[in-house]
Amino acid sequence: MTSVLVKDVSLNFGAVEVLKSLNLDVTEGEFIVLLGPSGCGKSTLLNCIAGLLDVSAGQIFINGKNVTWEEPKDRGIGMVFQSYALYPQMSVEGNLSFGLKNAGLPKDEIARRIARAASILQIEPLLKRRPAALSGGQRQRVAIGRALVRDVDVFLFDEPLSNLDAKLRSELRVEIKRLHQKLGNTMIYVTHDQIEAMTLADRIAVMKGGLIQQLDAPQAIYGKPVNRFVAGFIGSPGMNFLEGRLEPRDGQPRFVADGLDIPLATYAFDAAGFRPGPAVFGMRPEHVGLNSGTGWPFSSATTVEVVEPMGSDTLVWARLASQNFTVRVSSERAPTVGDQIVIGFDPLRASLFDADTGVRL
Amino acid sequence: MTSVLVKDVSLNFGAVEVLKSLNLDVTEGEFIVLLGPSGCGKSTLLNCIAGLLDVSAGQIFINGKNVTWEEPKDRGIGMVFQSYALYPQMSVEGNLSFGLKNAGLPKDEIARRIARAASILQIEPLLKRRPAALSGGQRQRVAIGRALVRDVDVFLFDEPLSNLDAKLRSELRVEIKRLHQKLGNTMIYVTHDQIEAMTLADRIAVMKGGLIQQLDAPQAIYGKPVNRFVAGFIGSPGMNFLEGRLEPRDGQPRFVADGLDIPLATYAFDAAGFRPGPAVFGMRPEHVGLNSGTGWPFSSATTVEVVEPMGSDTLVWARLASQNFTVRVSSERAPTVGDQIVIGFDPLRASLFDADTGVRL
Amino acid sequence: TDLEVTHWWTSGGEAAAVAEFAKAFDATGNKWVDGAIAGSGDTARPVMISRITGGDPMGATQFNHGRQAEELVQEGLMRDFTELAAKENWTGLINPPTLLQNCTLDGKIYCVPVNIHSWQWIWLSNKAFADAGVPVPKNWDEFVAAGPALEKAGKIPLAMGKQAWQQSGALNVLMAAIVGPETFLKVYKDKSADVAGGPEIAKVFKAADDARKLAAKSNVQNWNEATAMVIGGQAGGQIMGDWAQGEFQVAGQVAGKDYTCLPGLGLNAVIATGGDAFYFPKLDDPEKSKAQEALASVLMSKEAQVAFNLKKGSLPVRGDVDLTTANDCMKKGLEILAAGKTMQWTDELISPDTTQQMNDLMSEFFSTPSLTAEAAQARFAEIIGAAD
Amino acid sequence: MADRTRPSGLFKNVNAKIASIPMILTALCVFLGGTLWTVVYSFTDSKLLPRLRFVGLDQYERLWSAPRWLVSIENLAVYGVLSLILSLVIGFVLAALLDQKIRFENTFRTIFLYPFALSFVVTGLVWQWILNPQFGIQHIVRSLGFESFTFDPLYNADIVMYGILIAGLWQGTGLVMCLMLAGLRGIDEDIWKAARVDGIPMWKTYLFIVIPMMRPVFITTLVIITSGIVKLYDLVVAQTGGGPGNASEVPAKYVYEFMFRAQNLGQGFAASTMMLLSVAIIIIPWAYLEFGGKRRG
Amino acid sequence: MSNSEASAVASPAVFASSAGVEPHGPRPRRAISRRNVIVYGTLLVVAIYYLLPLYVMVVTSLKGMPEIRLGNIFSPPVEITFEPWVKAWATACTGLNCDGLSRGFWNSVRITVPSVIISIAIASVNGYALANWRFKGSETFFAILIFGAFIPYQVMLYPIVIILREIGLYGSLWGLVIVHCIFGMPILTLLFRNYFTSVPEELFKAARVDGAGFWGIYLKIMLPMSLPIFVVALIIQITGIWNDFLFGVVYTRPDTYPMTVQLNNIVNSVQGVKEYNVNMAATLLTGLVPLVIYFISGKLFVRGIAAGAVKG
Ligand SMILES: Nc1ncnc2c1ncn2[C@@H]1O[C@H](COP(=O)(O)OP(=O)(O)OP(=O)(O)O)[C@@H](O)[C@H]1O
Ligand SMILES: Nc1ncnc2c1ncn2[C@@H]1O[C@H](COP(=O)(O)OP(=O)(O)OP(=O)(O)O)[C@@H](O)[C@H]1O
Ligand SMILES: [Mg+2]
Ligand SMILES: [Mg+2]
Repeated sequence: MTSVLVKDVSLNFGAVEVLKSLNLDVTEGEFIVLLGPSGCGKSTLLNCIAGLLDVSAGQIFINGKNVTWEEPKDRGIGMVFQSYALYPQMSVEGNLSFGLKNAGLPKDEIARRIARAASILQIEPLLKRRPAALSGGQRQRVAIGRALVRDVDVFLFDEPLSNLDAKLRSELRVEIKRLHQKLGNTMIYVTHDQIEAMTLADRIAVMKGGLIQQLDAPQAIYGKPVNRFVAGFIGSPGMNFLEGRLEPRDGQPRFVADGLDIPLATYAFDAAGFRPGPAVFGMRPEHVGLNSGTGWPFSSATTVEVVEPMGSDTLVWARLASQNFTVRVSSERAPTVGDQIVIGFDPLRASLFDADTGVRL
Repeated sequence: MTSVLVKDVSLNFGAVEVLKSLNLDVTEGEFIVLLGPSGCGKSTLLNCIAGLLDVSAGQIFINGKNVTWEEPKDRGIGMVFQSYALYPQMSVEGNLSFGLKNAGLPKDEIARRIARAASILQIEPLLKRRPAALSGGQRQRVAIGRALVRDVDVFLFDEPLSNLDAKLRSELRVEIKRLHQKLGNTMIYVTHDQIEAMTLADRIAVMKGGLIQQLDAPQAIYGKPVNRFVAGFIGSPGMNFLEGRLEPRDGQPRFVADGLDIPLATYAFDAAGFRPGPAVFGMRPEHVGLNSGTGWPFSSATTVEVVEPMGSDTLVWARLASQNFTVRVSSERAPTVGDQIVIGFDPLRASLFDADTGVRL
Repeated sequence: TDLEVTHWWTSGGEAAAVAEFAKAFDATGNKWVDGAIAGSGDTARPVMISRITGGDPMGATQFNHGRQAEELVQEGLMRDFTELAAKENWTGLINPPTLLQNCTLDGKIYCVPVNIHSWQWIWLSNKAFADAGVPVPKNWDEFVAAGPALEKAGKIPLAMGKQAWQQSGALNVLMAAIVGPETFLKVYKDKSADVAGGPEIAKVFKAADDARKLAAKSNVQNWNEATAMVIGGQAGGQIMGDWAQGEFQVAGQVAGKDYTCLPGLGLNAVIATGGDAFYFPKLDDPEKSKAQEALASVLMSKEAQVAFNLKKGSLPVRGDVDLTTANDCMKKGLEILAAGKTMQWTDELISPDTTQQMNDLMSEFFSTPSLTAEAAQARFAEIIGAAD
Repeated sequence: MADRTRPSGLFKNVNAKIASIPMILTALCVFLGGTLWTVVYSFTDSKLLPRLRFVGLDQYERLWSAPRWLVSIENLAVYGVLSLILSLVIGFVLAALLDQKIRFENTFRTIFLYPFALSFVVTGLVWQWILNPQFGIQHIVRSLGFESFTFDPLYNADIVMYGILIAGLWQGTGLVMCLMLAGLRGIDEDIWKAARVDGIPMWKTYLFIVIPMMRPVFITTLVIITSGIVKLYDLVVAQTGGGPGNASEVPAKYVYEFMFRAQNLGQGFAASTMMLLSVAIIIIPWAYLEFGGKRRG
Repeated sequence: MSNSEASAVASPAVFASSAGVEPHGPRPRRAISRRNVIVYGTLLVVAIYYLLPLYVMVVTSLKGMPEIRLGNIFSPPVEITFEPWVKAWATACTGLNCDGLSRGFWNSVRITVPSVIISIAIASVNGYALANWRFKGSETFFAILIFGAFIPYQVMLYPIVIILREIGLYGSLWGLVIVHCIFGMPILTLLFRNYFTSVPEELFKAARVDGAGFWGIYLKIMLPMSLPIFVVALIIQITGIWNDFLFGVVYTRPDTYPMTVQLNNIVNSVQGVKEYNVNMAATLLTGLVPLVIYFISGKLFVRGIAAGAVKG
């Protein structure tokens, strides 16, 4: 069943069109992540759903009810902000109860809900403290608690973990995931951290310039990006791109560029099939093999330029057709700078894009 | 040859002792990364080396010269700041030349140096622009350029990439690495991002509470952390820790905890050797195998609790001896939540720490 | 009934004088609520006018009778006392009759004149002249001639406050004294720019130029500070109205012995019949209206007139009061008054706007030695030409 | 599904609008209405009471041929320029000195700021007295043996505006210093460090780096100082009363005196209109820069 | 590293350093360095300039008249007398009223307290609405308001007389309170608007999601966290209103004259010789309230300005 439906929503700030007739359909209980570079309109979209911004056109439905003109508090949503946005002069308890008191709930019901949220988030010992006396992670938990006590169907998160350090981030990430599994609410989660997006989402909506570029399961987005932007945005280290041309040779589709000739027999072209012309060849660093010698449909010799050890893996920078090319290898088998290496991959794993439009071929 | 020598340096802010008789010896041309949690004194140490803070005790030598009382400009250092600290109302060229003009260098020398720095950093087209008209990455490059033109032996970087987004950060990281390879200067680099530390450093100094915990090559720090703090701080996702006891059994050292019994025959104890008692067992998620069935000195069955796909890899959360335990597997072989799995590893790869002091055993 | 009375009589002699009115009024069973506003009429009038036009009028207020309250009367904001005047026969009592005329508009009487002030006096310090070894002058020309001697003795020949009204007042006094009332009226009543720019008035500006030089070292602001210099013998004399006499009295000085006064600067003994009057804004409260009438009667009463004017140093508006207790100078004034040698003064003749322009001009003239008498006169003629 | 229609614009945000009623009334009735009213009546020959008898530009012609008005304008210009420059310079220098991590910072700051607590009337009285040649500085210096020493700014038409300036600066620079100090504290510490590493001397860092960075603070300060300068009145009245002669007359005083003392409202309104006009010339470009561009919320 | 190694590392240049000892520990600082002399010297000289008038006022107010006439204004009193203070407070005359400043003091209190409270209440709500609840035209009203900050008060005197007359508040205390609110509004609104704009917007959004309305957010969220700016507003308003002369004299009647008007009356009612000592005592008495407030809360003032006033 549809939980949140965003229908043809546009939003302008003065002359600037931030959202451009955007559509989004979120199923009940789904965890949707809005992912995109800074300024693409993620927060704006979330604020529209929350009712904190008035849409310029279009409609928003939550649980089948048209809430386009409703006040935020009447939409059945809870929201968690990047800066926590805790009320600094209230205790944690005050923060949690503020909304409930505003709604005029009876005292015991408020107490019950706070107790439940506090136990879920394990913040019982903190209830009497002020936000200033909490660590970053604790604050974020309280902020989540504030959404939790509202007993709503839809949770909205606006980069809830951006202000935390890497370690805390990964811990809280798992907690949010667990929370979702436990509560089963619909969650819409904004981030520009793709690891967060990949790990949390049922479906990811990759946004750019006020439009959703691709809305799909994480693996689909990772494996079959619909365009060059999505391909480049997802994955760290980023996908390798080689500029060149598609050409038929020996009756076979091939990708050629400055001394490079990659057979594309195994590549799955889209409906329109193979069309010769300028194209971009994309390959993830982790799908490239090193010195394995045989078995690759394509391989090529080159020199190591930079080596970046990253703990368990190491990133090797080399050049292919005079363009940068990175390979991710296990740290145990990492070459050193200046080594001659052979790299190889299976074009089955590649992504080909139109050189002009960037659309996947 | 020693390039920078920090000798018994202490620094107090009022009653707070931020650096505690700290020693650091940096070889010429070395790339040292100071890594540590926020507030551990990294910036303070860097500022002491630069001469921006007066030490409370101890001495600092640069290229063999005692510079403890010298002005920053006379120490032969260049510094790059997290906030870039560009002079906002001057053009890029102005930013680069301001210091040189003040030093009274002749015009043509200034022009030569700027041209060289600009070409190294590829900022020639930006020279006439103001910082406000530059992107974050370009600003950071100019900030580096400002240090570069000073033609110094030692470069100091204070979290130069923290304000950039992930993508830019990884790009500039490589550029800094290339720069170091090209120039061969001594570089001291502060960060709290361990990926940056691992990829850039010749040696990493892990700091905590004003003291250097471990100073070693990245792989050594990653593989053989000297204490639990270092072990937990390095690596993402973090190392798994299991609390338990060391016990001799069947004449063999073993680690036991709540239904768990790990043989430690292959583990390399430190000089003091095996001592029974409470201990913490650490194992990196990427050194754990999944369902491989055989060949592991230790294996155990458990249930998948959370699955976090992260692109090429997936993080699997399970429980071992009622404690959280994560395993990193290739995404292709990832189980789903609720699956019964068998996990195994080689204790050779483990790190054992004293339960009280946290020191490596 | 409490009745608030606003005025700007705050200097020593003035306050003592106004206290007499208050006493007399309180004796009728009402209460005089004093609303003194310090500074001068220039500070106080805006406040009074704002309060009247702002709808929060006081019970009674001082104005210089003449044109200052003209528009307020025209707007119907002021109470008319024609009845009371008829009952108490003011027309018969008030001397000279021009005083009451100034209070009359369209045949109705709107104010109660309380005193006659004449500007045309010079007050001389006998001590200063004794110190300088010259006889006390008998007229303006002698005074000018004695200037160098005074200066040599370390005195300031002419004390003059630096407020514009004092400076333009001095000019008018010089004019009335040097060219006589007729020409004076040609200038101010007929507003003849030709006369104002003519050779007669040129003499006046020449005299003003003298005064400017004599007063060059006088560094005080307020008129009574200047008077204090005369009283103390640091200055030779001061051109100031008869209210200055109050200061001499407060200081315990005796006319003729310690100081000398020359009406009309000793040249032309005429007295202007300017002065102060009380106006009564229309009030809604009948109680207060009654109190207003009581106050008007008190102001006109013989006893109050005597007591007030003795302290104030001005002349009473009633011709029938006996001022045997008056001092030398006052007697001189009374004599002139009795001889009918009166004239109208600028308050009655020109609008405050023109007065302001004149003040500006004279204040510039007195502080700018480079502004010649001729140039100043030309501008004076312009102002007169444009006056309404 | 009951589709709600878009609520009417008037009732959106209705609480905010209600709460803003005092502001709206003030803005419209007092400031805008009062201004328009003043402008309209400046074309009449209103005397003691306002009346609508239009006389065209007569009042303005008279205004611009009145020597006193010209002097007033000139005085305000002199005072304004000097006071603007000096209070910015002094305020900044003091702030920079206080920013040197000195001891007794609080004490010094309080000393520089306290005159701001005193009214212009008080300021004027005190300085009138200190500058009085008979008692004040001149007297003291002379009694020390320098018989020919003259320092009587309030009694010398040529320099009287400087005498007023001394008092004005005494009263106002404390606030400027405060604003500057707040601005200095807002400068990124790294900028200072970068300049030190670059070997740039302190004064050059201030001049070429810090001051340009404090542009917004300077603008705010400028607005505050300027709005004070335009209103200059009490100080002059208390200190010199416009004298000697009319050497220290200022426009606000001209307005006041013609409106109330000379009972020539028309003339006063014409002068007011000229003042408003000059204010508008200063403020509109500024308001455009400050509030025109950025939006939020 | 041992000591011998350390000295091996140290270059000869170090030994040649002027002090003869090898630099270690904090850089040596002389207490009387050129920098300190310049900094403290300048500050001291300027401080004297700033303190001089206060000193003169205090000293003069403690002298008797004869001493004033003879001595110079800077010399300390030979014989300290509190007579002038007593006189200024209790017996100095204006016209017939001889009760000094005491009456004016209470009038000032009665004027200042409601004016300050009401003007700050209104302006803070305005600033809040402008920062967080913009509506069509709100910026325009604000622009007009700011324009109002520049209008010389004299220009507005007459229109306000008319407005107050029309609403029937002329001459009453409340009329004056309204006038103070009106003229305090531009600068206070600017202050509050800037401050509330700097409060994180997310806080405001969170409160809206929590169902708090315009007033709820203002009272429960914004007010409790705006102490610094309230202090600034309070100081500005108290000093401004307490020191006001023009409105006080124009919009009140003698029995409600504020202290400044009485001060003017006392100082300008020259009865014979100017009593400088009484004048100074009166001046000090009048300035006492704002002065005390400054001395007490000067630190908060600077902090508040940094928090709200300087940001655009
Ligand atoms: N109040 C506003 N007025 C004008 N433009 C705005 C406003 N708020 C946002 N924008 C613009 O709308 C665009 C989208 O902003 P939004 O905050 O939604 O981006 P975002 O995707 O959340 O970015 P980030 O990751 O940095 O939070 C940006 O270009 C921004 O400049
Ligand atoms: N000027 C100062 N006065 C007092 N304490 C200070 C000052 N500067 C830093 N500290 C304290 O010194 C400690 C170390 O600060 P430092 O800036 O060196 O940390 P850091 O390791 O750089 O942290 P981060 O990663 O957050 O930059 C902190 O606890 C900080 O609170
Ligand atoms: Mg955002
Ligand atoms: Mg730091």
